[in-house]
Amino acid sequence: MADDAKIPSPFDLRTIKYLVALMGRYDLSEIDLREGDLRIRLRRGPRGIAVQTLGPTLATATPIVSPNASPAPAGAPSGDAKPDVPARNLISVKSPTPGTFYASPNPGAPPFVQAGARVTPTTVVGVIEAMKIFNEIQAECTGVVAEICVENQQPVEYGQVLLKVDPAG
Amino acid sequence: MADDAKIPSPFDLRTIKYLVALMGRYDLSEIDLREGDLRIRLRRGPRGIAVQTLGPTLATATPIVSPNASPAPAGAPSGDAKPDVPARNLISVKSPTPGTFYASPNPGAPPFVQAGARVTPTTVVGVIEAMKIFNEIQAECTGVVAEICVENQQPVEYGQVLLKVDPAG
Amino acid sequence: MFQRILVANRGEIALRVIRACKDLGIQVVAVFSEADRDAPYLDVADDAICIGPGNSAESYLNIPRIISAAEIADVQAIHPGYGFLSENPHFAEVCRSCNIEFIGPPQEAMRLLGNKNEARKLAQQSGVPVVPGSEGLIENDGEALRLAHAMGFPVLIKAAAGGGGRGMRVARNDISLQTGIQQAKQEAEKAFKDGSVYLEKYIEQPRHVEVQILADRHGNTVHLFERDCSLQRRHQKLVEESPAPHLPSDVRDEICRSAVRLIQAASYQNAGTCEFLVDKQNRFYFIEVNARIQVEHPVTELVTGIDLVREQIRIAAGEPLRFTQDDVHQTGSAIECRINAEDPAADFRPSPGTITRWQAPGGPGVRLDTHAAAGYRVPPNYDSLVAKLLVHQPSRPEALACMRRALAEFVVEGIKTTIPLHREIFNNSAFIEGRVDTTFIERTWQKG
Amino acid sequence: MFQRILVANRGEIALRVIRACKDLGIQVVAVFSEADRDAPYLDVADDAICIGPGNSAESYLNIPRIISAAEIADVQAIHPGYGFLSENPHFAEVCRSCNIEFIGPPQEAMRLLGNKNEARKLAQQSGVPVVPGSEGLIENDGEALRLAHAMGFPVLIKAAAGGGGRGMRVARNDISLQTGIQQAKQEAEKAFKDGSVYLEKYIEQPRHVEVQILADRHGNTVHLFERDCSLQRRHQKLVEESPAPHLPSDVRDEICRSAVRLIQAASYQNAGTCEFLVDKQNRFYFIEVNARIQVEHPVTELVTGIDLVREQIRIAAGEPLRFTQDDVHQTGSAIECRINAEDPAADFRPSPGTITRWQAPGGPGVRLDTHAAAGYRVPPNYDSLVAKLLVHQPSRPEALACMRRALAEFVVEGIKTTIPLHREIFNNSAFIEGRVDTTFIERTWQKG
Repeated sequence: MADDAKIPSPFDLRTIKYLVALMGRYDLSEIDLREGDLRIRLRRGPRGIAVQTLGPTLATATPIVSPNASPAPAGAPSGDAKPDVPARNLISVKSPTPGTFYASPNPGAPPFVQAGARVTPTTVVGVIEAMKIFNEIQAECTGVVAEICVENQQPVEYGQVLLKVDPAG
Repeated sequence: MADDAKIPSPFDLRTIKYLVALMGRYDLSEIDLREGDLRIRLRRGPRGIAVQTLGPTLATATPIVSPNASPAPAGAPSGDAKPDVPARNLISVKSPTPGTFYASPNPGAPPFVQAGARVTPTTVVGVIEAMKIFNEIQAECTGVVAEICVENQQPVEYGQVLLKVDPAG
Repeated sequence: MFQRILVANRGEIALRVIRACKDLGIQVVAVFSEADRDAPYLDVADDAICIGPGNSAESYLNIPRIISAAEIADVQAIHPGYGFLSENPHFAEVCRSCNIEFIGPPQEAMRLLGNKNEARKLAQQSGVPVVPGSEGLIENDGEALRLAHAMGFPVLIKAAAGGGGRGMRVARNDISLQTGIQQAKQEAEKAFKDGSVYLEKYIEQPRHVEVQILADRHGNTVHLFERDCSLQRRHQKLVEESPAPHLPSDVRDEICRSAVRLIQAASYQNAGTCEFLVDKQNRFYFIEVNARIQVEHPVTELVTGIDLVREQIRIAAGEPLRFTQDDVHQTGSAIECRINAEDPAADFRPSPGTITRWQAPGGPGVRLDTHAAAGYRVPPNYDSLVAKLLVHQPSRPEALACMRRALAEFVVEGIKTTIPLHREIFNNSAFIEGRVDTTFIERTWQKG
Repeated sequence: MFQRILVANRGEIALRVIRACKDLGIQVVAVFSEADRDAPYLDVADDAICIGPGNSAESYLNIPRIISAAEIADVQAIHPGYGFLSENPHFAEVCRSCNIEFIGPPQEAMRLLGNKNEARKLAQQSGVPVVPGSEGLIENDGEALRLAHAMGFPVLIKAAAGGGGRGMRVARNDISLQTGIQQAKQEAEKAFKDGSVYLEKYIEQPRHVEVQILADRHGNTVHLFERDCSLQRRHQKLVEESPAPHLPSDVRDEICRSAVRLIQAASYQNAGTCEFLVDKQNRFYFIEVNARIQVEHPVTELVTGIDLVREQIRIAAGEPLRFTQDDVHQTGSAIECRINAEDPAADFRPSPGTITRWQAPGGPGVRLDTHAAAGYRVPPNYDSLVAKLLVHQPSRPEALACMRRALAEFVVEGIKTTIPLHREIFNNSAFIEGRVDTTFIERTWQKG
């Protein structure tokens, strides 16, 4: 009943759900909204989606954190949010299919690549499992891995950015 | 059946009905539209609303001419349409109520005023009958009658322009 | 049957009446104030006539202008909708004196039932239970105190000419009674030019149950079952449904039969609604008759399959009802949410303005009555109702799920609406279980 | 019952399935191509997964990607909607082999009925009348000529693997028969990688009447009465209604019983439709079975009050039907207009683009199924259906009036739609009198 005992706020479940969907679909790294004494911040990175609300909506906001989300430490200083808006000079390596991303050839083995690694077009940077079939993902470009954007065994959709390569690196 | 045996045109009944309503509500004097070989022109003035369509829609267009309308002579040269867009320097005398406009005190008698007549604020320019009560309409301005915009015994709505006065005249 | 009808109203109910006329093949003329000049529903009517400026007193409440519009539009009848002039017996009388039928009850019945005291007397004569209270108006404080002690505190002070909760006061002891009566009289004097008040036993946390009636001019009167309108905020209904949850069927039958008796005793015709309070022991008490179509009428249309506005027009045209009480069935469960242009986060402050996005729900079991759309400007001049969202499903749980889905689909931007509040209501366990009363909203949301 | 379902489709039918899941309290996952990325209905789903570019072969027709999406979304069932993979037995088999239930018939029944020759044989074995024609495929011209002379010209040449009128040809004499067969074979070879064709007696100006079936996994099969879909343009349905006008009730009963017999003979489960031709003497002939939900299914939902998509899901989950044939009633009259993004004034050229104004009809008796709204961009990649406008009224004349009103209210700007054509259809006397056949549109509008 506690949830119900409030004036509905502009940040109702749907608002947050919509924002989360937006971030996912447009590959946004952070959304930060304020209205009066209410505030909501959503961040998205290797750790998945983190939802943080301050003010009356906290109770209603939490339940809709998306499956692969982990709540951010409450009141984490906003300095935490390192905006990773794709810089113009980075090349994105995207998933060719929906599936599950694997960072290493087999459990326990070291990852194919890590940030800082040099890649050539044929360098295998990961594997996508779709329908029990493992598809090797090659960099298809030359440069230095600037960032890995997905976690090991994370579900990915078509066109999702797996990692970013700095050709100038 | 003849009406039905046609490809529906962009000027269906609703389009024209909508245009007529627009003219009435915004006091437009003329609308002239062309699309390919189709054309529709609506003019509105003391004679009420005249609808004229050329091309396939003629048959469907005619029925929706508004009650107080009189069809223009088919193919009347567009020169006929004297646009009476209210000039900036004319004062509009409007109806204070829905009702029926009378141009003269009683049938057969000469009209209260005619175009060219000089009026003062207290000059009676017409009568509006509403619920069997006759309300004298006074010019409430000084000048020369530039134009009478409604016909004798024509139904008028609230705010409809009855006549226009040129204060500089 | 009429060939041409004028709708003396605006907004969703004007469109509702226009639709009913179209469905009956009747020409329909709309009237509008300058504030509604751009409303899209005016294009649906066969004709639209401007009757005045935005101020209601100069347009939708201005009898001479509406009658003149009806005369130049050459209509045979006027539908008043709800609000504005719909419950004004004088307007009904003027229409009929101009040989324009008023689509509503006889003015005599309107006058009789419009006076709460007379209506109450009539109910008692018809064997319809009423809330214990003063027989007639309160003359002085001494009488008020005697009565209050007789029926026991708390008591309710009501203005005889009041309505919609205006001029109502609860008194829980002698002092609050005396001050309350004084204030109520002043308020009523100011609001209705009639300061007379009366006393009633105050029913704690009652449910609001009302019965829809149709009566023709040939002596046929039927009820179309009940609506539960307990979900109210400051006496404004938010959610209405039929059937009323947890209402024992024998009580339902008795309430419906009582409503029919009262309507017949008042020689009432056309559509009307008898409102009752139901207490925790399912005892019911007559409150008042609404002598017009009501905002929530579609709830009844969905469960009965009968188009109430079309029936109003048929009755006004002198047609007998084409069905008997036995033909009227209550099928499935229907619920209505009133979507108002108000900001639930700011104490329901009105939120007029231009709608920039309007993503309406639809699909199976969903009905939406609205005059709004993307690009429509909600004028600040009138009440804030912009849409009525209804669902009809075989059972109440299915109706709740369907409404939850429809509310989730409904996206409105540019103005604030009560949609977020409704989303919370339909996830509230007490409401889901049907355990609500007229004080529920205040108790549940106002304290937050 | 399933906890989580994936919808392997797009547009209005994807939204329709999402709504059914929500109404059942089931979580639902949408998939989308990059061309549908901005579609508002994706927000109504609990999750939305991009499966590929706009090109259908790379997304909505791509089995591996849809299955992987289903796996990462962790769903227990997939609803295929109509079109795309809905009638692909291989897809159904793959789903089930991955322990994901395909919400549709068994693949065996799909294969059996998907082959027109097999379906025809089965119909004959079940005592269901079929159009006189070649028993099996045409081997050579000599055989074709013998058959044609036996049944009498005109005859219809059909591709065994065809559908929706593709690979169909009328032959009225020996020469057109021989050339027609040659062309039909080439066309079919190209379109379906199967050049086999067969012959049928050509029924002049027939009506298209189809019967809706529901069959559960426990041997219960019921029909939900018929739909008349005679109003077609180039074999694409424009208007559908139930009941079929002027169909004698004994013929209606016999058609419905025949459909049930055939479905049972095919060991069919879930929702399906048996299509028939009805000639001027009300003789009926089985044509084919559509082994999926159909675009026009809401017509049946309105007259029977049964939610077909919810029933599909319940059946796929193994639940028995909760009603028998005797519980299914055909109440009132329902009509559907398909609103396509096409320009009727320009030979129905597709008219994709951004919708700038969307004034939707509503009110009593109106149902609108659409994924569109003001601001929505109709992508050029897919079929042009943007809305299904339905009415349900006590009688056909009332339904016609209500549809006329709804079409008059419906304003769409930014794209061209078939709304103006529908307005003309509902003012056409032959249609109003229910005197139409599958050639009506071409005969009435194509000559103009």
